[in-house]
Amino acid sequence: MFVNAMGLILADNQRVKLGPLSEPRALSAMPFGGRYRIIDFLLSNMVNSGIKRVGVIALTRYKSLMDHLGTGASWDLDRMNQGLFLLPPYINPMTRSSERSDLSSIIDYIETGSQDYVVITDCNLIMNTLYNDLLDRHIESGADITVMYNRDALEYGLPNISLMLDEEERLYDVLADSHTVSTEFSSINVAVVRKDLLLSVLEESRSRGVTDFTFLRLLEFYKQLEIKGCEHKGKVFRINSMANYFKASMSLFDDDLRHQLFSEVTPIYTKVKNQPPCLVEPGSRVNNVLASDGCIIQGDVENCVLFRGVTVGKGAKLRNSVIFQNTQISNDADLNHVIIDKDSVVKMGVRLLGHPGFPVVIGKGSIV
Amino acid sequence: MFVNAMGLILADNQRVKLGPLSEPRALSAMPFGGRYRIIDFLLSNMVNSGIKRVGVIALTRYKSLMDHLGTGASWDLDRMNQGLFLLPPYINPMTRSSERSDLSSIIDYIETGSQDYVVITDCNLIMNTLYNDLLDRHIESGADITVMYNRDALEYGLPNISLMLDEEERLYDVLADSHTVSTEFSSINVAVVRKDLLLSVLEESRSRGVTDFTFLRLLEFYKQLEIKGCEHKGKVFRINSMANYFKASMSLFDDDLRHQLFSEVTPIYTKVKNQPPCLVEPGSRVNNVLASDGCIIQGDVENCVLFRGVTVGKGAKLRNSVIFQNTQISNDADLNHVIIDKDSVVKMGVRLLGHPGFPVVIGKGSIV
Amino acid sequence: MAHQDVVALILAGGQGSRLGVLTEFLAKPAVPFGSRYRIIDFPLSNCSNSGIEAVGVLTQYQPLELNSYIGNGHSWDLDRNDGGTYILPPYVSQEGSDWYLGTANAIYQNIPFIDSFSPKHVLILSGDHVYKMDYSQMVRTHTEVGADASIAVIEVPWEETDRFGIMNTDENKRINEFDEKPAHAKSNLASMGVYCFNWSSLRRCLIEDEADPDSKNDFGHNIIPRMLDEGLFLYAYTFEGYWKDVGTVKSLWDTNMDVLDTPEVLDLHDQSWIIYSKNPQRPSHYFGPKAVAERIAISDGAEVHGEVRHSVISVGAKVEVDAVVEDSIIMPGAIVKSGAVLRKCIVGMNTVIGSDVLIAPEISDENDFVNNRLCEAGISVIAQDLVIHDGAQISGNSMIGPGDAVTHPHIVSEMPTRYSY
Amino acid sequence: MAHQDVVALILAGGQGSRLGVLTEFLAKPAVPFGSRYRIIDFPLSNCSNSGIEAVGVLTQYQPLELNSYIGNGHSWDLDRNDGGTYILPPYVSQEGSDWYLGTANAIYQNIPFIDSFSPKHVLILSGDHVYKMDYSQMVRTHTEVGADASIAVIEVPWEETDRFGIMNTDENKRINEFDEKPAHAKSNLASMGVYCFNWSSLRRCLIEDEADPDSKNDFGHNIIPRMLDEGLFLYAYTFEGYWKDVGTVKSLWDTNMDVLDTPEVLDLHDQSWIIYSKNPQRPSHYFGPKAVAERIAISDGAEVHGEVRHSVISVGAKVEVDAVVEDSIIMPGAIVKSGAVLRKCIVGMNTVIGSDVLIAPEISDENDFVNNRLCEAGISVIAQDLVIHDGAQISGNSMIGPGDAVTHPHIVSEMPTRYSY
Repeated sequence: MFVNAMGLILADNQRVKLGPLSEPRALSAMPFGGRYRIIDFLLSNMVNSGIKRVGVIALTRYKSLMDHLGTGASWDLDRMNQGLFLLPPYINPMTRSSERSDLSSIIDYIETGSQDYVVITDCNLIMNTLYNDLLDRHIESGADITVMYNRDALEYGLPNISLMLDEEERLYDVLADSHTVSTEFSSINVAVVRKDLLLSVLEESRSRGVTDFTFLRLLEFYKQLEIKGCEHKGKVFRINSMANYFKASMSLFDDDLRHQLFSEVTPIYTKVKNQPPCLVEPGSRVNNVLASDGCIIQGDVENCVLFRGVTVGKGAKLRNSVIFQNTQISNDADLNHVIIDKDSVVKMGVRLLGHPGFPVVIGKGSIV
Repeated sequence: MFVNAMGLILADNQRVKLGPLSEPRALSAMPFGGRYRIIDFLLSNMVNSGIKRVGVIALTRYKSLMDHLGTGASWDLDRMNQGLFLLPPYINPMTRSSERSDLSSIIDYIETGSQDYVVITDCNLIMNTLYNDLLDRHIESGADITVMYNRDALEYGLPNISLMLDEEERLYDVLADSHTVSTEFSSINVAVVRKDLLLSVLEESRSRGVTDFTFLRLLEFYKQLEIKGCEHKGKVFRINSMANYFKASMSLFDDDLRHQLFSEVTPIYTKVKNQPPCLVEPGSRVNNVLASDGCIIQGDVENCVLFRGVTVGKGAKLRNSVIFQNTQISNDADLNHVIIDKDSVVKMGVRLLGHPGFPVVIGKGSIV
Repeated sequence: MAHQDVVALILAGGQGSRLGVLTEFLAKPAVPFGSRYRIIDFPLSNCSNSGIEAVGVLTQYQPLELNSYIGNGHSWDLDRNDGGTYILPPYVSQEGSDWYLGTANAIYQNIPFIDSFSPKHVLILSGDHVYKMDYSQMVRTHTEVGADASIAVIEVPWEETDRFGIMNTDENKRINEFDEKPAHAKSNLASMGVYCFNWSSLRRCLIEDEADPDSKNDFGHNIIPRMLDEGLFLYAYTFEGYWKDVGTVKSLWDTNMDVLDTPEVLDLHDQSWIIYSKNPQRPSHYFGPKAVAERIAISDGAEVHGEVRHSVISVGAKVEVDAVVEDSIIMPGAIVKSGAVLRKCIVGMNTVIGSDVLIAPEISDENDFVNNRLCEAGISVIAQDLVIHDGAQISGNSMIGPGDAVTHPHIVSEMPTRYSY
Repeated sequence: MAHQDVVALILAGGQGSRLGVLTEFLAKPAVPFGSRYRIIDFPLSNCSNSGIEAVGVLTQYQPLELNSYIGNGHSWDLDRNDGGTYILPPYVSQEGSDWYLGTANAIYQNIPFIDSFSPKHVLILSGDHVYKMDYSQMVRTHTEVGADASIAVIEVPWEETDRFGIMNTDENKRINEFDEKPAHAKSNLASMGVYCFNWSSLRRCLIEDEADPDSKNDFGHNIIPRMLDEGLFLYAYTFEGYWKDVGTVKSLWDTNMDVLDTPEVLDLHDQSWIIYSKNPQRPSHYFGPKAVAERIAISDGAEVHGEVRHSVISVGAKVEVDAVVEDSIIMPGAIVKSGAVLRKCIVGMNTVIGSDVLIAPEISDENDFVNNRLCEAGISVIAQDLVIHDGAQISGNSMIGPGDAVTHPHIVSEMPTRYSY
């Protein structure tokens, strides 16, 4: 009944830029799908796999992440001995600057866990899966590290990792953000590694003056260690650009995909909010709309994701847009291909028109 | 049934030095009295007063504090909308150094609270009291800030605040660490202030480039604001030196004082640990001993405080000493006036001899 | 146990027989309401918002789902270390065992529980009313006027006074008479079933009442008249605001429709008085490409592909393409299949309405399911965990329960599980 | 409700009449043990450490203190969102109301609760045994051997086999016979009262057993023999380690003394299998300037000023100066006043032993309190919440309860509160 693994989530990735949406929050705290944040998928996959001890490395911009995670109760991780561990950077008491020993807090977290394996995930993966097969495969194969991959075509120039695997799925080269070479194996940044091996790798890195820990750095150990791939079949969204974020949001209107991503068997958990039911008033139109509790809809909405507490005024027309929490779209506004961050106001009659590849993005708390 | 106040705990004070004991932890995380840490007193006083929202400002050395506080469940502060807020420093994502905007996180915490008053306490106070009278007095008097004081004689040269109060208890001067002037009014660093006033004071400080918030800085507003004193009668220990820490520990053998400090009506809450009962073996002697769960005592112990999981071997002789959690005192060791931090080992037959004013202090994890 | 000034007891044990099949396997306070709530969310949230931290829920009838729903009280922020929520069922002691015989007997049996908090005041609440009320304000007023007991009252229309327990008071709101459902009322102040007692007075009255073999051990019938006879000071605490007893099919339907028609009155958006509920972990609700939605309330996990008008669609409910739902309440997890038409229908949890089923008041040929005793105004009720087979036509005022799966298996069948938790 | 592979049910409803006055106001599983525990801490901690996250506690007799102690399960890390601890009292349904009649009937009445988790396996546990056991290992073995039911057994001395339910097995540990307290045992494998069932098999047997009017609805008497008759595969899962039934005064005393005499056997220091308990918020325990302590176990909040030898001093208990306590169990909050001498005495919670009281086996003049039916070996038992007046002398094998406060008010009186929570 126990899974012999602890989890480690790399909660931010400085290399992924989502414009004004990234400013107030770590990448894993990005809202997605009406009521979630990306980290909800990362945490739920772990919890659903039976992992009961999860460390979240949050080096910067961790305020909104802390607020969201709270005691961990929403993921059933408010546990006595296990549970959720937020790993902030160590601060030097004298200089008041980060001690550049981010590795220390990771090492500390891993050392004190009783499990023999560590499941590490990067911060930008939207998928609904269990890690039990990966873990079993890893233990059977005897590899040092096992990394998930699929055969999605990766776009040039975006933060991605391509894997060069031999016919036994053994890693022999890693290509980051490849501009030129394309491989058929694309990393899904989830890996399993034995606790003691990870510790020795981290200790060695620290002693050589390395200060940070990224997924790429882990895979680059392929020279010294046996790293194997493990193919994953389900749908994965890698959120590594604004266009990909927008595309992933718009794909939620597909019934099959949505039901797969929000399976009732392996639910995606998120922070509980107590909003009243959504009210749809007469005179409104709602087609292909994912809406959330607390919304009040009076306008004409199509192909949109509305987060909790969004209001859409009379005569407003929304198309192909994503509206974050508590944003107010006033009467007669007209939006198409727009992403608006939370607590914003779009005033009466305002028109905003973006393009599928280049949505208009409005930052948090804006008044337009 | 609601108390219209939120709490704010300044969890560390860089000016108080407790030698090797301060190295691994913020001052408020100092162990005290066999199973507590100082912050347990600060939190319990607030919770027992009915305060349900407490912010803890932890700028440095906050790892052990985070571990101790956990979800806040031990203080019944694992609440949905209220509860415990650990306020870490903001980190600039680019420079990886603290943004020197500690005030921002405090301002943020206070702004989002619904209560009209803030009870602020410093980190080094050991007492068992309720703040309700202080709060009532503050509201009745109409003062801007009300600060607790008593008439304890303060020692020269230690981090202390002396207050100059007129006959209406109005503050007209503040003396920090006074070497020369002695006053009859000694600050107990607990104050009440209206939320909006505190916010405007903090905003003003921030705009003038001030980066940190201390109790002294608050009292120095006496020039612009009406600050009043409110006398407190119960026993207070101000932990501002090693000698005072040791003296406070040794005073726990007084029945009246101990029962006052650990009142059953207003209990001091602490983190739950599941240690078995203490076993006292034949051949041991225990007189004036405060011992804790998980201890195994086989030696001769007098005037000592033993934290959880301490073992005292056969023939060992302990006098006037404080032994932190899970430390092992081997057979035939002989200690007098000693403080030993957690997870240490005193080997067979070792002798350590300190002086009441200068106890021998052994750091965490030592092997002696 | 830590001292608590106020202990609240919620009476949640009644069978709610006027709701018929809706409460066949469910205590009334666990009945879903307003798309994402259960009725008991209202008294529990009121307690939480009023700062009351010791809440006993007295259960007896079909408590499993209610107990599971309440759990450790976490959803209402009532999972406290020295208090929180307590489920209080009947129990066996050395003196013997007794089921709860009346509301007063239920409290009597739990005197030791209440004593353990040494409270000054005890609040007695009903588990089946929809309202937002600050009990702490009531306790404050109770203390200020120096009453022995306070009874919350609300002004009702004079023509409805014969449906309520009416309190006759003097000019200082001191109650001098209690009229149960009077034909000719002297006042229009109706008891809301919300009582605040000094625990010492109530404790004594409960013990005396228990010793009286003629007593029905009921608050309204026995305890309040006993206190009046003794000359105790009973104060009528006037409540102004929305308050509805949802004890009948008609009132349950009306109160749900109020959420749609006058959302500003109950005001579920009020951030200063949040009504908490156990949040299901379901995705945002979804409106399909052909959905039509007009004046509806809808919650997490629901999907609408058909046409929905003036209806309450609960958590995880689904309305398929070409289905029409009007003036109806679709409870959590229920499914309305394509082509079905529902009007004035309450569909229980997880029930499946087959394709092309027609349930509406205007269907004139009265069939076997009509139950004019419990259903009125054309409202039909389908119990939870049933399947209504494709193409069935059912007239208004019908009530269909699991028993009908035996007698009419060609129209109704029962689903394997009866418990949704 | 979320799926759980294994649901554990702890039978905690029994009266424990062989413990006499100790369980007059307390269910047996709530009896204090080993200075800081209650008996139910052992099955609950075993569940928590075994990774079982859905635990139902079946209560019936005097459940208030037990319910309060268990609370939301937080102390055992069993306050989970989709599981955790559930208190399961008897309840009323539309078919009527029934108290739990036997252990099997208690589970039968909770079939809907168990169904709601769709478990593969159900563990049936007793609430009154002291032991550390990894149930997950038992479930794994049960699955591997392909059994329908597994019964945990422990080897007992052959001379004691007539006190136990004995399992006769073939060489593969398949049970072919169940002997309840046999005069001439064929095996020394005694049932520990720990069962693992395939839920589908157990569910069917419970329903069949319930329909049998001659059945006592008991696991040992009816369910196990029924399964054997049907030819189901019942596996004897051998447990090695410390296991004690604490159902009598003597065994309760013995088991407590084991904590002192052989601490390494039960090993409460084992960090890999922590026995959790509800932690009182009390200061460290204190030994006064004249204290004498030899071979004792002591916990938070206790104070020893007198002489204590070979005794268990529980949370918050006090032994005053010049008092002598030997071979005794002082339960939480009890006070032994100065000059009192206690030998082989179990003192209930919050009871006050007055100054110069003498209770010891060697007191020869047998007085009215002697109860040789429940007490043996000179052990005396004083109930909770009593006061033994100064100077009283009480002989060994005595049992003093609240009833004696009525008949012997000059020796015993009752304290105002009876519930400690």
